[in-house]
Amino acid sequence: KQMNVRDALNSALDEEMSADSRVFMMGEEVGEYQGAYKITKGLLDKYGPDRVVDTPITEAGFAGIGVGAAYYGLRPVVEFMTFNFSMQAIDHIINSAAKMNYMSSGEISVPIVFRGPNGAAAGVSSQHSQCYAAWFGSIPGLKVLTPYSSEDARGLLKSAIRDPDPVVFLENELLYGESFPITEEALDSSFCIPLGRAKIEREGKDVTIVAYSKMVSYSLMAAEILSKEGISAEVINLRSIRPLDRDAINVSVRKTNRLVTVEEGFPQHGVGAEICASVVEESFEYLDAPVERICGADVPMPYAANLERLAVPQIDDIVRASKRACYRSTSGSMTVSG
Amino acid sequence: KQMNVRDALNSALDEEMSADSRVFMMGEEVGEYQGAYKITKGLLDKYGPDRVVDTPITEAGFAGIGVGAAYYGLRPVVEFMTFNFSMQAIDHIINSAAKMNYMSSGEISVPIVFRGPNGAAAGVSSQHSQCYAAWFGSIPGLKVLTPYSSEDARGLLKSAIRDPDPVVFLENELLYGESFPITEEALDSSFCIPLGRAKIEREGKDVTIVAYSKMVSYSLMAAEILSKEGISAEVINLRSIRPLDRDAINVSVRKTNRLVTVEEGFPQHGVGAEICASVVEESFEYLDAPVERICGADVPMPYAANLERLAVPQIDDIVRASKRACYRSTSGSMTVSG
Amino acid sequence: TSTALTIETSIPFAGHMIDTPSRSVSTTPSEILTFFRDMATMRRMELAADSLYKAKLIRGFCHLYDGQEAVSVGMEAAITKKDCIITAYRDHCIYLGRGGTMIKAFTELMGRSGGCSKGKGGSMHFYKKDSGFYGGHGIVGAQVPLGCGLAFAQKYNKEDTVTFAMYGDGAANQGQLFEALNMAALWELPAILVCENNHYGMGTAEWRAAKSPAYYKRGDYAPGLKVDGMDALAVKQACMFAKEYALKNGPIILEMDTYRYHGHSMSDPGSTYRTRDEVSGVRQERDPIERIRKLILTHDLATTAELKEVEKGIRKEVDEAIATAKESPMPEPSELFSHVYSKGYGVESFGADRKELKASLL
Amino acid sequence: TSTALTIETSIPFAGHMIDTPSRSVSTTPSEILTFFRDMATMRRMELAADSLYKAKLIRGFCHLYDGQEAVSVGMEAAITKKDCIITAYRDHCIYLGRGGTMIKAFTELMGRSGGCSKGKGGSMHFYKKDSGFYGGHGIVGAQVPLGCGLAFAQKYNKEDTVTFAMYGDGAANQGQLFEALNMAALWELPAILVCENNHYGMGTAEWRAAKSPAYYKRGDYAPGLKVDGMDALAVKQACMFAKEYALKNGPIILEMDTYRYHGHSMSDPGSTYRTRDEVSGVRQERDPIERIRKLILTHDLATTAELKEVEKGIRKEVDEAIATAKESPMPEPSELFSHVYSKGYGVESFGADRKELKASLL
Ligand SMILES: Cc1ncc(C[n+]2csc(CCOP(=O)(O)OP(=O)(O)O)c2C)c(N)n1
Ligand SMILES: Cc1ncc(C[n+]2csc(CCOP(=O)(O)OP(=O)(O)O)c2C)c(N)n1
Ligand SMILES: [Mg+2]
Ligand SMILES: [Mg+2]
Repeated sequence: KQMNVRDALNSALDEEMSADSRVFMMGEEVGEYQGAYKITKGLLDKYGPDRVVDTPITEAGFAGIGVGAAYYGLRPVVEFMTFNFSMQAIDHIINSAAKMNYMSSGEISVPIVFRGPNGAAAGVSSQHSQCYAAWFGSIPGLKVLTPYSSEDARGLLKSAIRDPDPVVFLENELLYGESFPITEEALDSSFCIPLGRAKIEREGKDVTIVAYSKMVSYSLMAAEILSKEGISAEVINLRSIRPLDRDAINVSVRKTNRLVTVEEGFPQHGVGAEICASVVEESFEYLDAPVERICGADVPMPYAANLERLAVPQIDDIVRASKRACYRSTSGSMTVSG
Repeated sequence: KQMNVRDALNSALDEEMSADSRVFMMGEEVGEYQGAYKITKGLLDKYGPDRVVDTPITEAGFAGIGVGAAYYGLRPVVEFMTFNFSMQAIDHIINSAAKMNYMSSGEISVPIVFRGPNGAAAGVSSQHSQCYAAWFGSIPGLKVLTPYSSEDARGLLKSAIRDPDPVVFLENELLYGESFPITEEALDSSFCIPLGRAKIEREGKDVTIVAYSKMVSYSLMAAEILSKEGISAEVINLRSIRPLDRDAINVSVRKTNRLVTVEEGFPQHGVGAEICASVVEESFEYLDAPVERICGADVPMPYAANLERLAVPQIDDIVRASKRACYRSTSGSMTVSG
Repeated sequence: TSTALTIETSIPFAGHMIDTPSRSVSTTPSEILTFFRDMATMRRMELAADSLYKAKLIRGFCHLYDGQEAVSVGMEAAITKKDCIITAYRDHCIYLGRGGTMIKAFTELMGRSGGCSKGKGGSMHFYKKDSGFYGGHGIVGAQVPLGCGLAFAQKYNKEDTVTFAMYGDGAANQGQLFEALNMAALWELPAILVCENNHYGMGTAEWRAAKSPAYYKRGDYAPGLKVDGMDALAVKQACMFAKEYALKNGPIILEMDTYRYHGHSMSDPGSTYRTRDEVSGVRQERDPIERIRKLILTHDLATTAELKEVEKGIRKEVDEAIATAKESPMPEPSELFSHVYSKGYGVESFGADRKELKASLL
Repeated sequence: TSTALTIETSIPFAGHMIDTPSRSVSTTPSEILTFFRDMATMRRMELAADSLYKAKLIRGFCHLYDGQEAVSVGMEAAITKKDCIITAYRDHCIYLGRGGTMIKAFTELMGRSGGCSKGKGGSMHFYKKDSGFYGGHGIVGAQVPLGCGLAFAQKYNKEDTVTFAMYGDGAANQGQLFEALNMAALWELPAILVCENNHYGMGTAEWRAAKSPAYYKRGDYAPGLKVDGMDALAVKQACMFAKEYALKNGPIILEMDTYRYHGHSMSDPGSTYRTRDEVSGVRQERDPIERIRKLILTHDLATTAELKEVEKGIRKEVDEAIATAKESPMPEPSELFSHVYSKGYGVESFGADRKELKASLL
């Protein structure tokens, strides 16, 4: 059986709203318009305007309102049309939500989910293409999830909504329409994926490729190519950026002795850097080659199609880096002056 | 001759305002109140209210106004009373300032400085203690500076104001009153420190300690203690988080073969992680021990003095980590359940 | 002492887009005596905090409420603990008004484990959820959307309760207030925006920060009321009125004309941007406690000596609370890691040196 | 054709805290003919962009301006290129109005190196600094403080020029507008806030997003004017009036009552939240181009045939511009790294695989 990510998210929202009357949706165009990307399709009809709340374009305000409602015990699911706009509300996500349980020593918890598409889409230029995984992932008090498949989308979103802490749920617009096989188990309304556990999407023994979100699919395709060249790559889908499943990563690297990280976000202080540090800290003696980072280019996202392609990781990049990690020869590098 | 950091910053502002009439200051309490931390003392009297502009407590608005003025060719220096409040304005720093030169292909540059105290002060709890070095340092289009000494403060701030690109200038409240020796050269009104170059504060051969801002002083004190135990530590003051002086770090590590990073910010996706990744990428074969990260604890900042002390790096932590890097025995570790 | 009394407010309310409530406030002798006791307690607590700060027993930022006490007690007299209050960092007395104890307040201020936030919040972060107090927020303006969120939840749950979201004249210019007010009005949330206009945001006089310092008129579509915030009875009247209005119609703004005697926080002498005469003038003519004292004496509800006795008792209570607070131990080191999450799933958290100190969060 | 003409606007201005300008607008035949030509060019350009998008030659978000042309041409008729304009993502025609060429516009839309942002900005990020056009901003509301910053600089430099900061009815609820307006008013900045009220923010009707959709009254202390934004002459009159006012007194709000024919962006059919009748009603009764055509014919400034000829010429120009644009090459790969900084000091920047591709930024 197949399901696309959009339907997976939609069904997860639907089930959690039906199971718990404290759960409500708010955001721009989530109601009458059925969602800018149709993730909330049908929910207004089913649950009415009290529980599917269309907001004005005032992110700071409605994120704050969502957090306040969570203080009181409701379970808001706040949609950002894209996470680029979450910057207008980021003070509430960090200072009002993430830090509250700690600074009140548990008096006030904040069961809220912030969700929406994150990172690069296609042709939307620099202000609409940023990946926030590393930023949010650095904040104690937040949980940060990055679904890849439809199973991830369902299981992680349902867990996020049931979780008593603030969760940042980073979707990917380019995955919404992608179909994935889905099990009966994953379709059950009780299906939840535990937070903070990575998933091994493909087992291998020569090199570990760690990725999240759309880059998992690129990594799997790279692994396929590598297998034809006799390299057996293990592909880890992080699922969760925070908590980061350091154990799963280190166990894999201790087996393969080689590590490639893949992410679409900016490189400096990125998820790849953290994974590298974690492996150096915990498994230094197992590493047979330098860790390879594949990241978004260190530039704002350009509009032109050819430049945009250069600005995000391609399958070739992952293949090349994996080969380097395995000390297979690759073509020479290129340095330009900008 | 001695000068404290407050006077160093104040004199740098004064000189740049006097040298270039396009330079102006804006922020909360920068004028009549002489600055919440008195960094702008005397400037209103000297340059008048057109150039030293007191704003309402509306960070998003005045940061946007500052960026717009920079588009037009002025050279605003925008003070955040502390960088915690920059989150209200972060969309303008990232989307309106950092990305503008790129997305306009050079048509509109943004010569602006955002400055103010960053990171932990004393006893101000979790909403007022965050370090933003890693966040801003991840953004292409920004330059991010972290002065430590009075010389740094003068030279980097003057360079920042003269720079044609947006600069985030992260000061430290606890250093404002610290006095440092200062050279005649550094007191000259032409004194500038080139951006993107780290400074070796102390030479050594056994281990490289990389730090920025207040942690440089802790690292120097740690190096002093280590030297008594026969370990010669090289201390690098980053000065700039972006551009990061990867060369200086790697050159040092290739000499010492050991690396300890020190920062007050949150650990995950932090500056230490990036430095670790950079050294693993460029100098893997030179590393004789796992890279050691000393960071702010992975928790919101607690208020209680004893917990606060545990939440930020102490000199002992740096000493211990350095010894570990040198394979000297240290006491056992502790794991608790929270 | 439960005979009803009617007292006239000395200053009329000013209304924006709404008829003002009556200046005749119904009260009782016991209510007025309670006002006196509560305000005097708050005053004394804040002055003691000042001393503790100077003795370095309180650290960091510390914002005192003396001068503004009538706002808290008047508001509390109008509402119940099922209504919610949220405020900024100037929160000690709001916490007290909500039923918090002085002991827990002082203990928190000293960063001890017995504090209302177990020592982790400090001066700016007091909470008492069981009586509807949601803090205690350090970021100027943030508490207003948060408060509208509480009101959203009250309405969502179909409770007949309201939220009072308090903010300063400086905060009044924050964009997020306008965003929140617009949504509160669109959705008819039972939110009362209480602007405590003490006329300065730190060192900035209201007119230097706001083109229109008539804060009760700030929402062009939401009604507002200007209230003598130094008169607890006026505050009570306005809050009763506002609660009733908000339950029926949605948000309303109350501008409380008040004054802070202390500097903005302990690092501000509070004397560079205003004259000593201004401060002493307010103390002499508008002090909220002295006003109630006079009322009590005029109406023979107690004697001067009896009131002195009350004050003496309060001083003793304060001293005892401080002594008790001082006995509270510092938090256990393991508390560094507690409450990062309310459910940590056994994930790891790290100290500064992760190889020395880490924790498994449950 | 330079004989002065006076034309009455069909709808009166509505004023908030200000006397409205006269409904009699001075113009000339040549100005009116230029309006026709400019608006028809804009219309044609946007329709061509629609086709290019459907042919997949334009990618990503693409927001079209057809229906709103009178705002740009009326505004330009009132001001000079030393005045500044800043707007949001719906910027193609504003760019054209500022003197940008269709060739550079189409080239940018196709992401080629000859585009006004050399292919790096795309539809939402057009600029033309030499004639005072500062973009082209994708984040709703951001351009308003930015525009006030331009006005700040104009005043700082003691230039007698102003900035028009344009935003939508959806954007009008953003808090940063209120923050910027307050500062603009405090500092008397020559800023004109132009709300292009096309009655929908994406799929949300104005009244569902704003408690008070009277956007010209939104600043309780700043004056405002409501203008028929489908009438280029009314827009011109209002902008002349506003410029004069702003130079003397500071900010003023102009609400332009206008309409977008297309959906919000190319992914929005624009038909789920409004009726077809509504759209065709506006087209028939208020279309800004047809209004001017009628004016020209009524005043015998040109014949129907001559206007058709003009339109034919425009179609040819548009086709030629597209053909030229298509010839522009994609940016060089090295452009990936150019302009990250305007001064890079030789620092490194990295491609996706830093060991394969990096650059030294100068
Ligand atoms: C967003 C933000 N900016 C700046 C500050 C620093 N700050 C704390 S209180 C304050 C003044 C607030 O004045 P007002 O709102 O009038 O409240 P009052 O202190 O008078 O009660 C400032 C500027 C902050 N905490 N948050
Ligand atoms: C802060 C932010 N939130 C959301 C969006 C997504 N978005 C882009 S345009 C738009 C609607 C804006 O409507 P309006 O201001 O009326 O302008 P119009 O499109 O009608 O010209 C939305 C919600 C955005 N770009 N920025
Ligand atoms: Mg105040
Ligand atoms: Mg609109």
